[in-house]
Amino acid sequence: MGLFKFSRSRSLWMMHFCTGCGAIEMPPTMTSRYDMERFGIIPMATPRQSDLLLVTGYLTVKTLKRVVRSYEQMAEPKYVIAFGSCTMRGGMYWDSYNTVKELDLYIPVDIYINGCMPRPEAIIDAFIKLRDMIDKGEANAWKNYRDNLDWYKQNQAKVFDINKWSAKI
Amino acid sequence: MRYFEYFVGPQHVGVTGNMSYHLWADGDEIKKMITSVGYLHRGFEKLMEYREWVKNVPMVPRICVPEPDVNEVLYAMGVEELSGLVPSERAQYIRVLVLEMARLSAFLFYFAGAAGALGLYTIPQWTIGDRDYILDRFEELTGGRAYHIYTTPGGVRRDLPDGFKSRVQETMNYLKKRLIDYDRLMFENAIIVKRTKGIGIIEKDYAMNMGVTGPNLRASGIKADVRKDDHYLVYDKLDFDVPVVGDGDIFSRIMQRRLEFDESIKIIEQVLEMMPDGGFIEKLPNPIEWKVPAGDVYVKLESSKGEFGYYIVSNGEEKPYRIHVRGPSYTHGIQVAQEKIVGMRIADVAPFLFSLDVCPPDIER
Amino acid sequence: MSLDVEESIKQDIDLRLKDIAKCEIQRERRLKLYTGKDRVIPVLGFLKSYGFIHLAAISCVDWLDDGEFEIVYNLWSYRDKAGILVKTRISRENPEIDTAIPIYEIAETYEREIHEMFGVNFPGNPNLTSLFLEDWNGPPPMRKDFDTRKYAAEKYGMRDLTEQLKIGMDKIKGVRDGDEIL
Amino acid sequence: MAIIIKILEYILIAFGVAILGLIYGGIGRKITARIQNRYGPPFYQNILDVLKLFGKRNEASHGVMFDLGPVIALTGILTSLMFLPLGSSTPLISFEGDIFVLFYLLVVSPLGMALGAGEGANPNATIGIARGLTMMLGYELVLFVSIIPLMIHYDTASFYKLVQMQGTFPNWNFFPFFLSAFAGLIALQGMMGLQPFDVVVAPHEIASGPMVEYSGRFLGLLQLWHAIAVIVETGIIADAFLGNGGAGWFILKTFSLFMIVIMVAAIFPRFRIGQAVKFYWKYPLIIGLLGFLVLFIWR
Repeated sequence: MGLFKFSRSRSLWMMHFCTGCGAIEMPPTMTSRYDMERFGIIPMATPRQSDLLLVTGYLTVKTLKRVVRSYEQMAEPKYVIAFGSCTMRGGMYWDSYNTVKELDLYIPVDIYINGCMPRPEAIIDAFIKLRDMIDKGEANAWKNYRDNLDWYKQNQAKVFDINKWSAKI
Repeated sequence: MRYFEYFVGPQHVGVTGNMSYHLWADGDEIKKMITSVGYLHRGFEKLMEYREWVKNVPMVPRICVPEPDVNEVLYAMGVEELSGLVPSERAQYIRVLVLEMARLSAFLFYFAGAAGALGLYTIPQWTIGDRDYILDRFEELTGGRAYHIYTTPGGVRRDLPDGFKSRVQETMNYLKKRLIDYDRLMFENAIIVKRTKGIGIIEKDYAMNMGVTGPNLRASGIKADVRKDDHYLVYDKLDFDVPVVGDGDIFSRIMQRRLEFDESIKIIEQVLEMMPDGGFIEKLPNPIEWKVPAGDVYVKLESSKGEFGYYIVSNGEEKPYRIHVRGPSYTHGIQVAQEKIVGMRIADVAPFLFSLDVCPPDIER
Repeated sequence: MSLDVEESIKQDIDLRLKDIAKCEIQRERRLKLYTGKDRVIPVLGFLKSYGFIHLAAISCVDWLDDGEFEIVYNLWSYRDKAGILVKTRISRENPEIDTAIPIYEIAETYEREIHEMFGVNFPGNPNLTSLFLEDWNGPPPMRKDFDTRKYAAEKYGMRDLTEQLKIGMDKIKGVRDGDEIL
Repeated sequence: MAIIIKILEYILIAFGVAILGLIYGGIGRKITARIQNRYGPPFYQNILDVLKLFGKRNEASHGVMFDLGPVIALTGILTSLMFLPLGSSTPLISFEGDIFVLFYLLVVSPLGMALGAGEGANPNATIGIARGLTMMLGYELVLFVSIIPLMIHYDTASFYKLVQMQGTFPNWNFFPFFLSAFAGLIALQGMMGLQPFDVVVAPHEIASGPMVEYSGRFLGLLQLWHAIAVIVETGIIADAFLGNGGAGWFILKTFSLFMIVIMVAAIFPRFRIGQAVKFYWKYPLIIGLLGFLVLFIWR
């Protein structure tokens, strides 16, 4: 089992989903200057194959529906890293009519990176932290989602019609 | 006849950001497409009405993520025109420097996207890695990598650091050296030529009528550049060409950017040489009580994607009355892509969209 | 700077559209034209044939106090290198104006956006579906009487974090007073 | 008794080949990374990936065939491994005409994948399958054309005999049959599904194609299939053209071929599917057919 855990923390496939402006710092993180493939992190094209969801910035309601759906399609164990101030408390868009303010009301979040927008060093730091957390068995947000599904669904229902937009687990 | 339904995005590698396309295909041929945008709609125009004139300065760069400086400069230009401020010449030169550096970084991003869409994964690694050297210069100048919040109404926030010019020149020399490699690998690559020539043609008249602007319009064969036609800042004093490729297909759109890349380096070198001494910011009124005189103004400039415009209306209060942002992708990202993609193969969808340089945040704001 | 081109455009416009439009020069390469709601389409038709082929944008301004919407067509001529803002006002009660699609095909998307954001109706536009918003249940959001702060607070209500903040503040205070070792 | 030892031996070989294939993949990623000016993952990264996939808690299933697809794919490639002489060692099964069987078996894996992914009913997967099967029409023909001269020359259709008769270094088939070898090498590029022939997965177009719906253990099986396929595919070319030799030589030869393929892949974009098949039916096929001339000249 230890081997599985070891491999789990060293082979994180992230979902290729640029949800907001934080996505602009993802290419530098992926490519030759910062090269996150060193840590076994590579972008994957579909949610089914990926372990890691990066919510790169504010989520509009329209995107949130897709994010929730993509998140539910990922195979467990799965991890979420949220980027930027706007996922924590709305950030710059705290009074916008179309963005959600606190992301962890709708999907569980393992790590928040602050800043607008986080630098590649901060992103890599988050990856290393997530690796340590998985090694120690602390990255359990996905269990949280499973256990408190009703609470999450209730929050999602406040923002959009879950019967229409979200898959049932 | 029932067609094969197929979605591209928002969670897909083949979209240029957070947007989606709903495709109907007959075999391998696209019959119909509907663009769906709005995944990034934050209501900027509404939010700006709620904030004081100065507080909007950090707000605007978020509108176009790959090239944020155009928004700052445009907003500053608009407010200056309304309130009658004229920035010093040095500030104007610095703005041109910042704009052209932003253009270079946006073009490097574009090359990465276009090459990635065609399956050449070495070019993204190189260009985005090299783009970081430009970002380093930005960081030195402004303190930020992605969002700089450097240009404010009245000038720029601070002067150039010591030795900055020579370091920019070094970066330019490095990029010129790298361009040889890019040319060999990408722009002269036989398979890229084969894949992109004659595909996704946007005709001259059609492009003009549909409001396509910038490099896409020039790639279709019309010599129109806001820098020349509606010259702003100090572009009329600089010597540069406006290349026109003219075939209107994917390849010519990629080549158009490649040629403009050279021109931008030329502009930067001139700016470094010609930059006069002087102040970099004008004296501004108390920012909290600053009331910009009533009136309306449309300012525009040439971004790497086309004509970026701000229509600013003031009613003489502390806050803007209305700001309308005209993003360059608005035209070619929705209607043009929708109409021109019909008849294309599924494999060409991503190269076509990447070649148009559709940037969703400036469509949706 | 000379305004020869602008003057000549103004003269031509004044000559042709004497009764239905008022033209003025704003500055170098910028003109403005005011016209009535019903005259917009002929005016745009004339301007396009005159050379203003590029429709850069259609903006809408909500003049709440006047009870009117101002629709601004933003045109540019590649030949004369000049831009013109065509402005017209429509009432806020029954906002409706003919579509500009027959003249400028690209107007479709702009009108779609204005329809969604301001609730202005464009008879003749076949595609007035929602563009940016999805399942939107509030009033058109860009109208001046729509309060985004109130709406956001109601819909996305943020959690009250005063307790946590207090704990954090106490910690900081403790550090400052020297109770805790840094 | 002998048969049990043989089976045990085969299981060991299959396991070793899988690990070797995963390490090749890891080194391949590292080489690509170096071409792209970066550091790259550790060479054992692919092993970690597979382990992680097998450690996943749940995975989506779309029916029995969907689950069986990866199993069929893996079985197909494991069976073809039985027919492949690893260097000079005797393969598990060898008889006159086993080359044809081997080539048939190579088709089983993509077909299994097609059956499985087809039940997923994801449009991306469907397009990917269609592309994969079309692509096979291209490279299989070229591969066959490049091998047939050897069969005529040695007058045998047994892969093992063909390799044995060829001898060591200066007597490699590569030297007389260099045209065929070249055609075979181009076919290898397509068989491995790498640029410019990676139309099947093409992330920008169809989001990794047939694999789009697979997750967890099924994806792990597919990764294993891929790893073994790397050895089998490079092994066919190495055996046919690069002489026989011990296991060490076999590894060296297959690895060199793999390196060439990886390096070519790093500097080429992707063909459109039509262009790829047309390309195969043009230049490599002509080169392969020219390879027949050697028979008349040399004999």
